[in-house]
Amino acid sequence: MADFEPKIVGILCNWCSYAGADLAGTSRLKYPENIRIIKVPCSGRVNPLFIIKCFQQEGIDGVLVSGCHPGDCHYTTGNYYARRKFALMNKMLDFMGIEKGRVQFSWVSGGEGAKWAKVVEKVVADIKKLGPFTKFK
Amino acid sequence: MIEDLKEKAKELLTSKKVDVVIGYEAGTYKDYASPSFAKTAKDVDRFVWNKNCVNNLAIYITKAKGKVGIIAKGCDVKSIIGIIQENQINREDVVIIGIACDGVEIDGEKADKCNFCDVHTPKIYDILIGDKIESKESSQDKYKEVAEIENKSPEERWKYWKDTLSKCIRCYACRQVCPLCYCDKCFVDTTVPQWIPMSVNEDNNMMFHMIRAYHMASRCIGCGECQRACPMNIPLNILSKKMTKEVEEMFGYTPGVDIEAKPAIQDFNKKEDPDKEFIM
Amino acid sequence: MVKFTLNGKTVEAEESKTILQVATDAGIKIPTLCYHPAIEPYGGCRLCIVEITKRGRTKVVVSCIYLAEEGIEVKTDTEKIIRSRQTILKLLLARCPESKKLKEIAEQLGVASTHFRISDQSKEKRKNCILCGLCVRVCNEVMKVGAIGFVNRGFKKFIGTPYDSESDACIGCGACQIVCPTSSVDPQEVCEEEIKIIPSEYNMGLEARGANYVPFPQAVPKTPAIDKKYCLYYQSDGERCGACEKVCPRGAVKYGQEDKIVEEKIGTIIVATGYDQYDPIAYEEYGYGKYKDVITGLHYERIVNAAGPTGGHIVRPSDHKEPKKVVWIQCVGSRDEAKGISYCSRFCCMYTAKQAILLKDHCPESDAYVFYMDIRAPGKDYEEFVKKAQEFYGVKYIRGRVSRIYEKNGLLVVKGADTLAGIQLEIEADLVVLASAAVAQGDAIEFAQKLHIPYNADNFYTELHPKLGPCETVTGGVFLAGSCQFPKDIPDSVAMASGASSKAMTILAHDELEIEPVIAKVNEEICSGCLTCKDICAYSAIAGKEIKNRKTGELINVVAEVNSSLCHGCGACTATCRSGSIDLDGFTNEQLFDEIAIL
Amino acid sequence: MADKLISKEDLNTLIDNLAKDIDVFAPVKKGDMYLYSKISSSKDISLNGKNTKKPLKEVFFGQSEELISFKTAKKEIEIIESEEDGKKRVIIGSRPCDAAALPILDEVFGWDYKDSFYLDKRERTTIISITCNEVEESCFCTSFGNISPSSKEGSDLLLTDIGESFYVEVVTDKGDAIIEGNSNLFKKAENISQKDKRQKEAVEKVKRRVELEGLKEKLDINFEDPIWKEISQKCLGCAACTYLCPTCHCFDIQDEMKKSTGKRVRNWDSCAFGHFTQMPGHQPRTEQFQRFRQRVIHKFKYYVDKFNKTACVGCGRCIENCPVNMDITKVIEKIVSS
Amino acid sequence: MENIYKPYIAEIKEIVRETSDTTTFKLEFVDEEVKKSFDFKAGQFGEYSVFGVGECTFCIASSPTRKGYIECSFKKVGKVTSVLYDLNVGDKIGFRGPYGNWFPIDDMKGKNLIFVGGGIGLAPLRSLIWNCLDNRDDFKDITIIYGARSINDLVYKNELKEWKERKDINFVVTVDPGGEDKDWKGKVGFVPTVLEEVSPSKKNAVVITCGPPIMIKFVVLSLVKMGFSDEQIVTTLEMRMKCGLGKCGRCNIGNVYVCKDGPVFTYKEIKQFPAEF
Repeated sequence: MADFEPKIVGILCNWCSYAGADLAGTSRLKYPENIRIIKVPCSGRVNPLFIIKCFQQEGIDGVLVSGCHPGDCHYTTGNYYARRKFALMNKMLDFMGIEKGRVQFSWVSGGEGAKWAKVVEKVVADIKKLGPFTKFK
Repeated sequence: MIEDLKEKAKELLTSKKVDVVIGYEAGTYKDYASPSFAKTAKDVDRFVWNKNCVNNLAIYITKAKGKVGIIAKGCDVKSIIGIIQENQINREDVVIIGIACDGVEIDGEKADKCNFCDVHTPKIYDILIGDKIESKESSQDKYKEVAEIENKSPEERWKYWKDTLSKCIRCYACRQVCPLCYCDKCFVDTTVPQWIPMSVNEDNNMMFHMIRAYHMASRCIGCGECQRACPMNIPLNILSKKMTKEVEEMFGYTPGVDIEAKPAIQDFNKKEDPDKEFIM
Repeated sequence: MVKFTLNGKTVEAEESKTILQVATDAGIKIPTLCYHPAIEPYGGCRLCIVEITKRGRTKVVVSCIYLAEEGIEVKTDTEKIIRSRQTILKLLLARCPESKKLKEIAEQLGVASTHFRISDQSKEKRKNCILCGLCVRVCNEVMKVGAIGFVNRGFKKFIGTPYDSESDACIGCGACQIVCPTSSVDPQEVCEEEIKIIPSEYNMGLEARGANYVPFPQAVPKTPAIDKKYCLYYQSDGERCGACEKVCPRGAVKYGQEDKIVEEKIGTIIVATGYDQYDPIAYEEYGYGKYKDVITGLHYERIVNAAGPTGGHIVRPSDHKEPKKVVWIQCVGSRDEAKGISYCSRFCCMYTAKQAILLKDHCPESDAYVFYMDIRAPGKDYEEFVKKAQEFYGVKYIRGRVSRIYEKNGLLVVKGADTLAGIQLEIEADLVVLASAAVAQGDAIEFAQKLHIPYNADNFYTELHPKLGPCETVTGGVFLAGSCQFPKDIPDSVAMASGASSKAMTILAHDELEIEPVIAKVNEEICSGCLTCKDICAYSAIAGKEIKNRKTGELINVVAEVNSSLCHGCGACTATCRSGSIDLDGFTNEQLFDEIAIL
Repeated sequence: MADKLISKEDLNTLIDNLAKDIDVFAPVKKGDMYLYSKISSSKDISLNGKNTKKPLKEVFFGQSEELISFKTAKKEIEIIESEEDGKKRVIIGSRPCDAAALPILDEVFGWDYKDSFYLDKRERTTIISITCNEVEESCFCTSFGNISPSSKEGSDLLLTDIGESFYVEVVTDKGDAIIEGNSNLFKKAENISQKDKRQKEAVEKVKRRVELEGLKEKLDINFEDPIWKEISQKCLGCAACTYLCPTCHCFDIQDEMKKSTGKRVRNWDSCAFGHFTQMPGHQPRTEQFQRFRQRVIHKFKYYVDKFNKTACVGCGRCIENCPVNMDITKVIEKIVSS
Repeated sequence: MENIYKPYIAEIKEIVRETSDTTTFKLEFVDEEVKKSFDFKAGQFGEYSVFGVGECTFCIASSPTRKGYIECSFKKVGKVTSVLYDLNVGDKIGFRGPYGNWFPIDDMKGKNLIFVGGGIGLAPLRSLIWNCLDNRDDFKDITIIYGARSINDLVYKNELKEWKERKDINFVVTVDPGGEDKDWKGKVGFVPTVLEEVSPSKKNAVVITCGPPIMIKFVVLSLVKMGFSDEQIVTTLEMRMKCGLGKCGRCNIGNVYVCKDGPVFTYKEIKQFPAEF
């Protein structure tokens, strides 16, 4: 599916990943524009139901949730809980048969603009391979 | 065993230690037992105890007012521990009449949970009926069905769950029968925001069951009531067992054991790294 | 307490105090030689004699031993006392004519010379030793080692070790050297092993410091601290020494003190933890650590500092001789990805120019060479300063890298290249100064996590915004100043510090704190009171609230309640709430749903 | 409208012919239960199994039906009429109790405003019921006068298995039309006694009975009676009984949007749920016993008052599927005797 | 058979913000002949829907004598009303109706009418009031007693003024104690107490009341105390309604479907309802 342009929702924690993405922008780094970013105060705020809501949405083919590295959380413990939530959610999605790579998670800190660009490239590439997401539509 | 149980229940009621004792009475369909509420010593005479007392009576604790006595098997006690952990009732308001149970039956054959039960004698109780039964290590693999599905390919898994869950009629018996589903307003009923569309099709059903299993992670003790209550015979145990297995493997936490402990989903451990293989 | 008159003034003192102690406390000077506050008085040198009259009879006593008594009258400088002190001095001068300390005391007491016969100096073991025994007593009584003692009697008496050989008992503590009034003891002669000094960190190890020391002159508060690792009292669990407790006039030394966690409620924090110097050991080709004369910029700074160990004289650390040729090497560590430091440390070029100029000032005929990649002098009059160093002071700037430094007959051969001239060159230098990089403090990460402030890959703390918020951090109330944010020189640090403190003042000036309106709220109708959110909240802003029936007062339900001043708006509680009864203003579930819906 | 006979093979051929041009629904074995589903050939049909898990109402009043769909573009709204395919339908193998439930539902969907979705399907469908050969322990249909394992109420044709062929009794002209259409397959009726014997046997099999006499009068007065609290204590408030009940018809209307197209959907709802009567700021039925009372009184009194039909056919599904074994016959007995 | 769930499409012509959370819409049907042929009676209600969000129930607040448009007032409480609240002029919504029965206007002719309204409860009464005022001479004297929690909770403020000036109406407006401010000229007190103060005569009179359940309870008590008979008291019940067609079972109290057999009931009928509304 070469010409398929996926639409990916990026749920970013405000203090690190959002700042990292902003830094990627200010340092003029190039990364695919398929990602639409939603800002949340902390990766701990991400409720698995948001991921499910993204699935229901027509035209959305993948979800990327990104937060601070464990230990760096602006709210100290937000991403520790998030880490457990994402681990369980990832196993559940896989168990239900949703292809690996549809939902991806990453830790991107405020200073890692370059890593953010690489993460987005990888996610877009994976989802291009997987093709449009027709489940739950 | 049954006389001892009746006598203890009557004694609790007459001494006003509890306002009601919840137990089992003979059912009226097939050989099911059915929950029974004894407010006076006379009501206790209806109580029975046999292989068919499958219901997990802990669900009635979250609805009861005042002091409650409850006849509880080992697995029911695990649910009571969960309920107390989550502040739905204080330990002093519950008088647990523990029963040594060596397995119950559903429609004649041994319930799945009893094959690998580790609490033939309840973990905590105020009164114990019957003599202690040692729990031996079970030979069968608790997560057999889970492994079966895990070995399938994603497409097969998706197809399996799609077909299974398309039978669901959203009657929410699985939710109403579960002792730990005590929310006044479930996420499925909220319209602001509309988490899950109300219409009944396989996609919405899947979403409901996925999130309910996720909400049960590190809380479900595997009493199997949801699968028994489901009119459409959907194997819901597999979902909750999968979550229990993951919580055990990743966070080393088993629910229903320690009243003071916090369920794994509410806790964290700085040193663990369950995220190493899937978070970039 | 006893009362007596001292030089006409009545004074009051405890019975256990000697007249000497009372006099010193009262500010009256009495010369002493064999007395030291930390050691039991011995009354050996008799220099501290005073006149006392007790019940009408006057006599001369040794004030360092004589205890204060009720009603006695003490005079410390009568004619008779001064004359006897002068005689004692003359006798001692005859024994040790060259002792500087004796000459000083003699001058104070008006003794020009001695009429006694000068003893034969040739076979004297220690010319200045007046056999006062302080060293022996400190070694036995205070240090409890007993490595030295009096040997022989009469004229042949001297301080020595058994069989006059190096003693294995001596622990090399140097107490004897400190107490000796005429500084005639060298502990290395006594001690078998080689005595290592306690290197003063502030002076980059160029000088020793005591186990009880003031870290650096500008320390705030400027109070000494005991370094438990080296203090003999602690190392021997209270057996040895304890001198500082005895000596301290205000009794401020309390050995029992333990580290205390002091909790303070404060409004704002300004982080000014500064930087650390990169250890150029990784550059073996420069031989740092192997050759004593290869030093870093900070080393040189201490050498050239007037209050430093060399008193401002520029000398080589190895032989303390003035260097003829000094080579500076720039960017040691900085701008070098291989060493993990990709940034430029900003201030090395300027301090190198300053150090080269100072060298030329102190030793005009010496030569200064600077190996550099590019000179970074971006400040006001900075470029002119470097130009002055090159043209006026004749500092030779060589554009090129140094490949190797090796020692050849006492000199350091610096092999490098001059890319402008396109030639290889070698310089035999007496001293090499490495302008090593500025790196973040060792514990920067742990400290940042304690304050929940972010830091970058090089562990420098991240400011709120590179352009618009340089002195603030993302955490409200925590501000940054100086090199902990990124290496910078003094003008920039001072500017940033004033910026940070004025920002801090804006918070402290108001009596109310302005917080973001992003606060969690509980819908009490559907909350089931499981209080999962209470455990999740990192700021313990959530508590259970009892809802009682207004009339009967009977408890109906327990629900969660958010304390809005504590809530930081992270939203972790909303994600764990199964029934969605707690929501975060500004990021409500519905708002996030709408955001997803329009994608 | 004379009775007929049809051999089992002919019945299969009849099914195959019908399946060619119109939709044929029949009980099909799915896993360990039977469900009404559209069949393409007579092979999938299983006539002599247990009663279906979901009632026949599912075929006429779907759990989620689209009422209208619409397109929104900026300010403009365009309502799209969901046109019915209007195809004829036949149900084969439904049980007399399920068939008897349909006239009860016709009352509520037919009074005053005509619910086109339900009534349109009712017109287009012919119901061929079959006398129950296997009776559940929970069945108590004979307690109602007009319903029994062989009652004709609500069906168009009633088949009774008499060995190798079926005895066909014609009830309505819709049923007759089926026979006209395929008259070659039907033979003249004979050994009527065999049919009556089988039907009598079927009726005897129903063991469970409940005395309805006096129930209506008791319900007229016992609204405030504390007995409701006592008998409904163990009810957990799930909707298994109401969703599987052939005569429960309550529903909820919700809108669902997908980008710019949306639809208004009617989903089954249940008085057992708390949010059923949840008004903004006011909830008349907060306790579980009020909701349980509503289910019983609505079926045995309100429906009788309004449509003078009891909204229960005694199929026993609510007894079978209740997780806590709440038995409606025992509830009625307690009320009558209180 | 036509689809009884299919709404008409109506466009919002005018929006009046009555209070901080109450709004009145003026709606006109987009489809011309629906606009012309649409007729209803005072007291009937409709299902207003925002496409894609859902439907909600409230009465038609305008009078049937005013053709070509309908008005409705609602409070911002739930999912649909919050979205409705944010709509602006020109937006289109759905309307299904008119449903339910209506005020017995015919047998009110020649009688004294007493309107007792509370808060947003004035909306259904307003439809009947304008209907009566448009043919004023069919009725004897008209008394209107209207109260609200506070001044800015009063709805249709300008129409209240108009009713005050009219000579042929005995108009009394009040606010609950504590809801008034210094330049408030109307009465201060709860509606039932004000009703007893005014104490209109019960002879040949009909009382039409609507408001929050708590107010209705006390108003009825006062009326009974003042000797009014149960048939003379008419009210309209605000129940949770979904289909409005007597099918979905939500509004079922006793053997009555409020959406079909109501919402207008006399107190006599209400007395027979079981106590769960």
